[in-house]
Amino acid sequence: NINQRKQEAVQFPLKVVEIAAGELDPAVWGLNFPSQYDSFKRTQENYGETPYGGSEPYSKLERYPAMIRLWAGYAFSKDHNEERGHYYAQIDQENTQRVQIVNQPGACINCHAAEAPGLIAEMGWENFNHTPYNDLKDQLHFGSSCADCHDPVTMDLVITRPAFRNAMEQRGIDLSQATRQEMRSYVCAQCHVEYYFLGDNKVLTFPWSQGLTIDNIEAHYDSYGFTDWTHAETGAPMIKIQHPEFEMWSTGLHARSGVSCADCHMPYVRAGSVKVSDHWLRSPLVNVSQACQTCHNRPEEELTERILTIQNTTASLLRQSEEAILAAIDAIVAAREAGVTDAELEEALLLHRGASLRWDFVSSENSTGFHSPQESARILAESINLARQAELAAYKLQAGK
Amino acid sequence: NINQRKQEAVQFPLKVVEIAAGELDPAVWGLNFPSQYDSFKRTQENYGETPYGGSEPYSKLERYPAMIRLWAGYAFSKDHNEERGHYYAQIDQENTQRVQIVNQPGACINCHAAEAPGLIAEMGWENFNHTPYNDLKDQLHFGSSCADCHDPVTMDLVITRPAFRNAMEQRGIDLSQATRQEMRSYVCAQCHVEYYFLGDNKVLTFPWSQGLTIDNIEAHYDSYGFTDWTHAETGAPMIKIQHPEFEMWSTGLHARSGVSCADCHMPYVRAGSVKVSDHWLRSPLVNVSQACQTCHNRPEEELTERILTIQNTTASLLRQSEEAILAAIDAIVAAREAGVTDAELEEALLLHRGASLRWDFVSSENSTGFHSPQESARILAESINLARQAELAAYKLQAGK
Amino acid sequence: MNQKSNFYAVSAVVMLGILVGLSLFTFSYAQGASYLSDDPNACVNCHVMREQFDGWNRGSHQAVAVCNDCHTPHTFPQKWIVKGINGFNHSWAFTTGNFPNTIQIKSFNAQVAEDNCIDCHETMAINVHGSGDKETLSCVACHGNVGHGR
Ligand code: HEC
Ligand code: HEC
Ligand code: HEC
Ligand code: HEC
Ligand code: HEC
Ligand code: HEC
Ligand code: HEC
Ligand code: HEC
Ligand code: HEC
Ligand code: HEC
Ligand code: HEC
Ligand code: HEC
Ligand code: HEC
Ligand code: HEC
Ligand SMILES: [Ca+2]
Ligand SMILES: [Ca+2]
Repeated sequence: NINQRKQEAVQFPLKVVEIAAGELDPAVWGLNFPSQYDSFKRTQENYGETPYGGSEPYSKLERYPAMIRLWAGYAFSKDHNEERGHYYAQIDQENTQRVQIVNQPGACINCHAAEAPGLIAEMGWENFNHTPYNDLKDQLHFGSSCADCHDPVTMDLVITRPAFRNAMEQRGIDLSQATRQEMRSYVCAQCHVEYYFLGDNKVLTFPWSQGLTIDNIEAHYDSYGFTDWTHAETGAPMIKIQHPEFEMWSTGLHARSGVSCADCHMPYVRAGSVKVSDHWLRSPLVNVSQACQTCHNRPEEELTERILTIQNTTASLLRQSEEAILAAIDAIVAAREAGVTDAELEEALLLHRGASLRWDFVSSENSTGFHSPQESARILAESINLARQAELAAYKLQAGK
Repeated sequence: NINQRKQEAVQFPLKVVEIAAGELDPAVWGLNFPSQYDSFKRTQENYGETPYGGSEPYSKLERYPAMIRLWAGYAFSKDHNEERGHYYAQIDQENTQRVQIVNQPGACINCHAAEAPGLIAEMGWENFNHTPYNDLKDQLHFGSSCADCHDPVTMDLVITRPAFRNAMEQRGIDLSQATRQEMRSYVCAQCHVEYYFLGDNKVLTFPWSQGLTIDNIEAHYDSYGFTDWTHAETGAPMIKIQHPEFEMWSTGLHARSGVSCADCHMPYVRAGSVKVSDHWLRSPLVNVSQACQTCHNRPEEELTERILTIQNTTASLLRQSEEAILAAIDAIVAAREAGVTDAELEEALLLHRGASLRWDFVSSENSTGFHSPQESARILAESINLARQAELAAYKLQAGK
Repeated sequence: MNQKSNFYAVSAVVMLGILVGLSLFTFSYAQGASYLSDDPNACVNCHVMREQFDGWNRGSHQAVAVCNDCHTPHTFPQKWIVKGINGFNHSWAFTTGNFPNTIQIKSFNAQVAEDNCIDCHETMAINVHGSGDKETLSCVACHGNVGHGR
């Protein structure tokens, strides 16, 4: 046994096949890297729910019915589930009503299929983005693949998605100078970020021109009056935020202390006598000993309790923020019914927009506050403040009629 | 030389005098413990301002003028300064207008004079508390003294103030079982806590019957409709919160990780060949290397930046909360002017009370959020929510007239 | 103290038997003999100790204390008994692979380490551990990084 382990250590990595440049099939890569492949495959497993996350794809709309009204008029209000393992990246996208009730662009594919870089090379960046999703979907077979993150020859981490490269370039960050530790978060930032489709070509873009905080992102959108949709009840010009894990994390103490996504979501595990990165990306709550104890020498229960304390606090503020925004929506609707005009309502509608995008930034961020506890609470405080002001503004207009 | 140092250590403590049971003079204790005494005396020094703390006793009312209206009708709105070192505990109390424009009870003395335990033994607990401050103040000569925290024979940490003992007893906590590490916070919790004067005897009491969070404290006061004062503008039944450092700290991660007040405010320093506790209690911001670096192996600038990031976020929410409460006050005043009755305003007034005591809990806590960053933000979010609801309720009543 | 020496006495007997058994398997292959030396290289024979070894090499104690200065008692025969217990435990754990991914020090060994801090730093730290029966503050609570960092 020990003998075998000693050998394992020396022979690693063990090259069985040459991996071709366009190879997408994880099973082929897995011939050379069986233990990474074994754990990678486990993203298919349902390890159940955690209090706010986990891999059970329950309906978020059923659990938090406020969302239906908060997103009224947008496809998210019809279908939105808790996300699960990378294995499902393409499957879940193909099956969501969001690609059925709306004619989505190819831009959607960027983060949900290993074929994206190949298609982009073939079709050109803009063309790929604006071609309808439905025209391309039959070409998608692998959801997540090794090729998303790795160079097939060196196995180094690489950026394969243009949107992230473009966004970082705009911020003046030279990705070729990125350290290895930075790359351990940057590969995730190709997908786990807020995005929008810019212009008629639906070009996938990250709203980072002013920085990564929610205030910066709002300023980016405001700078040219961008709107994702018009709220069905109030008529406000809305912004939808999706999975800003990278942005939220970057405001937190772990990021400032140099702790990467992979440190917690892909901790080293022993495979025989070598340490390998756990490619079963999942909630650290079901994996506290590996994900946290390397750095925090505390009992598992205590670390679990730390996560839950932060999340429960965030969740209580999320509920308060939802309540406040719903009250604002009611007040705006009532004002309209009382004859208040669109022009008069302008301020209230902008307040509604600001409150909602802040709530969404925390709500759609998948750690329920953990990635940046104080910042999440701050954002929700401001969301509540704006929502209540929207309510008041609408009420004053109504009373004036 | 080495030999001599070893002896120094072995002979420790070096007893020059026997310290009598009632000895209050630090200079006498200092004969036995010269290095602790030397640092203790430095609490007299003005080391200047930190962004939100420090030892410059500037007027808080001038720096944050909102406080004048937030506390309207209460003595705090006339005089309240940034606090400074323990040396000034008795001096600053004697000189504040708060003991001049109001006839304060002896209860005030509990935390501001070393004579308190002696006077209590002499006069009895209730009698001491309700006797006017002015009748007793001539007997006070030492502000802070070694005897506040230490047993003169064993030098062990001891609880010398009944209010803390009573409060802990009520919570079912047996102080005789406290660990040494717990005592390193408990001695501070004799004074750095929210308090009120209960009943006609003005008995100094800590509102902890339901627990230590702001929600628990509010529930305690609400359970029997306690009121510190009536707001001069709105007529709301108000609660004033003072220095809840211990309560705030106990909701934070440092407390949960077993880090005590003394760890940061009295870190070990070298004195010759032994390390002693630094008795110059002050802002850790001017002492980051000793106060933080032993546990957090990071550059000083980075640790300073961590503190300031937390504090700046808290401060921005404090300002938003103040703005919201002022708006509520304006709306209530306007409603009254429009003829809304006290009975009709009841809900608005209770919302004003709830918003104000939450703001005060964070504002009067002297770490500007550092002792518990997420909790501070949560509390301010709720303060803002309640304040805006008070504003709305008052506005609705006014519009109804 | 009394309880401790009792423990050592009982352990001494038990260890005698175990040490004999030990030499029959893994122990010798994993260069168990070097386990009995004070050479830190003996510890990295098991690559699972690599992180600590690297940390120690970069740490503040590299020049002044080897692994065993912290991880075995400074007195005879306690030193050899603890070496025996841990030598057995580590070999056993390593052979069976039955140990946590992130190795956590057990309270027994944590106490051994803390006693050693005091042994070397008694003078400096007199106020931390105090004299007589005063409760000692945990050195590691503030100095968690000294051995090999985390
Ligand atoms: C910038 C990368 C990116 C783009 C572009 C993107 N997604 Fe996703 N998508 C993600 C990530 C990351 C997750 C997992 C996190 C989450 O669900 O919040 C996800 C999750 C999902 C899920 C599962 C969770 C749910 O909401 O039910 C669906 C379905 C989905 N996306 C559909 C789409 C559709 C449709 C589009 C185009 C309109 C799209 N995605 C565009 C990155 C992206
Ligand atoms: C190419 C796009 C892409 C990249 C790169 C990517 N992700 Fe994802 N990730 C997704 C999508 C899409 C989902 C949601 C799948 C679903 O629900 O169908 C997801 C889901 C997850 C989940 C949720 C798992 C669960 O059980 O709920 C975690 C955790 C996660 N990713 C972490 C990471 C980390 C860490 C990295 C970088 C090391 C990373 N991801 C890189 C697209 C990506
Ligand atoms: C210090 C540890 C840590 C770091 C660093 C970290 N995360 Fe997380 N992450 C967590 C925890 C804890 C949760 C909460 C899991 C839950 O609620 O079950 C979480 C949740 C998530 C989820 C949702 C998982 C689920 O259960 O559905 C995703 C996706 C995610 N993180 C992605 C990222 C990305 C991308 C980064 C880097 C930009 C990152 N994380 C950095 C600890 C971390
Ligand atoms: C979502 C991104 C992502 C995907 C997909 C992914 N990896 Fe990785 N992989 C990483 C990260 C991050 C590391 C750590 C790299 C580092 O530390 O420099 C890593 C490390 C590795 C390593 C180096 C040894 C180790 O374990 O740290 C190998 C080999 C590897 N991956 C193989 C694979 C194979 C095979 C697949 C597909 C079956 C795959 N990876 C899929 C992100 C990914
Ligand atoms: C690679 C190292 C590393 C990993 C892995 C890690 N942490 Fe941390 N964590 C840190 C550092 C460094 C800090 C900053 C405080 C400090 O310097 O001690 C920190 C701070 C924290 C904080 C307080 C700051 C905040 O953001 O609230 C919590 C809570 C925490 N960690 C919990 C966890 C949990 C739970 C996990 C696992 C899911 C985890 N950490 C994983 C290194 C790590
Ligand atoms: C982890 C370190 C830490 C712990 C533990 C801690 N504090 Fe603090 N404390 C700070 C920092 C940092 C500040 C902010 C100083 C500033 O703003 O200048 C502060 C501020 C203060 C202040 C105001 C100082 C000033 O500058 O005016 C007081 C009073 C105080 N703390 C008392 C306590 C008490 C009592 C406890 C225990 C119940 C405690 N602290 C626990 C770090 C700590
Ligand atoms: C439970 C203990 C306690 C009691 C009772 C108490 N104080 Fe204090 N006092 C403190 C502490 C601790 C500080 C330093 C922290 C701060 O200023 O917030 C302080 C600070 C002060 C200051 C300096 C800062 C300022 O506000 O200008 C004055 C003056 C003062 N107290 C007056 C009084 C008066 C008058 C009373 C009685 C009405 C009183 N104190 C009762 C504990 C107490
Ligand atoms: C007997 C009451 C009492 C006790 C016990 C007490 N304090 Fe204080 N503390 C005060 C008072 C009163 C002040 C304000 C003095 C002033 O401003 O005149 C103060 C001020 C402070 C300050 C502010 C110093 C500055 O420069 O602004 C710090 C920090 C502090 N105390 C920490 C502690 C810690 C830590 C402990 C326990 C080890 C403790 N205190 C125990 C009453 C007490
Ligand atoms: C505000 C509370 C407070 C006051 C006032 C105070 N001490 Fe202390 N003292 C402490 C704390 C806390 C410790 C640490 C005790 C421990 O670790 O068990 C300590 C420790 C000591 C020790 C033990 C050795 C050391 O340095 O850790 C001596 C001796 C001592 N103090 C002397 C004095 C003398 C002399 C005075 C007056 C000049 C004084 N103390 C005033 C709180 C105080
Ligand atoms: C006696 C040890 C100790 C001291 C002294 C100490 N800390 Fe900590 N600190 C911790 C521990 C333990 C944690 C929890 C995270 C962890 O487990 O690494 C923590 C967490 C933190 C966090 C994140 C949690 C939060 O509450 O925001 C910050 C920020 C922090 N420390 C800064 C400081 C600063 C600044 C100082 C000095 C004023 C300081 N610490 C003093 C041990 C200490
Ligand atoms: C035979 C391989 C091997 C050798 C040689 C080895 N160790 Fe270990 N050690 C391990 C394993 C495996 C564990 C994990 C045991 C567990 O957690 O159950 C461990 C755990 C530890 C622990 C913490 C766990 C505990 O029991 O408290 C310490 C401390 C330690 N080793 C120190 C040393 C020192 C010092 C040396 C050199 C004198 C050494 N080790 C040599 C394999 C080894
Ligand atoms: C200066 C003292 C010191 C030295 C030298 C030292 N250690 Fe440690 N070691 C400790 C302490 C203290 C702990 C407990 C750490 C904790 O509780 O955070 C520990 C813990 C461990 C652990 C358990 C893992 C953990 O962090 O809990 C292992 C394994 C270990 N040491 C191995 C070694 C090896 C191998 C060497 C030599 C290369 C070594 N130590 C040198 C003091 C030391
Ligand atoms: C074999 C003797 C020995 C042991 C055991 C030992 N030390 Fe040391 N330690 C030293 C020597 C020698 C120095 C360097 C000279 C000095 O500054 O006293 C030192 C330096 C230090 C320093 C100052 C340097 C630094 O890292 O900040 C600290 C703190 C320290 N030791 C703590 C500890 C703790 C805690 C333990 C137990 C976990 C421990 N020591 C175990 C001998 C030892
Ligand atoms: C409450 C926190 C705390 C605890 C507990 C603690 N220390 Fe320290 N120690 C410190 C601080 C802070 C310093 C830095 C003092 C300085 O150098 O000014 C220090 C310094 C030291 C030094 C180095 C002094 C020098 O500058 O060379 C040694 C050695 C040391 N400690 C040993 C120990 C030992 C042994 C224990 C346990 C018996 C211990 N410490 C417990 C906080 C602590
Ligand atoms: Ca999930
Ligand atoms: Ca001060």
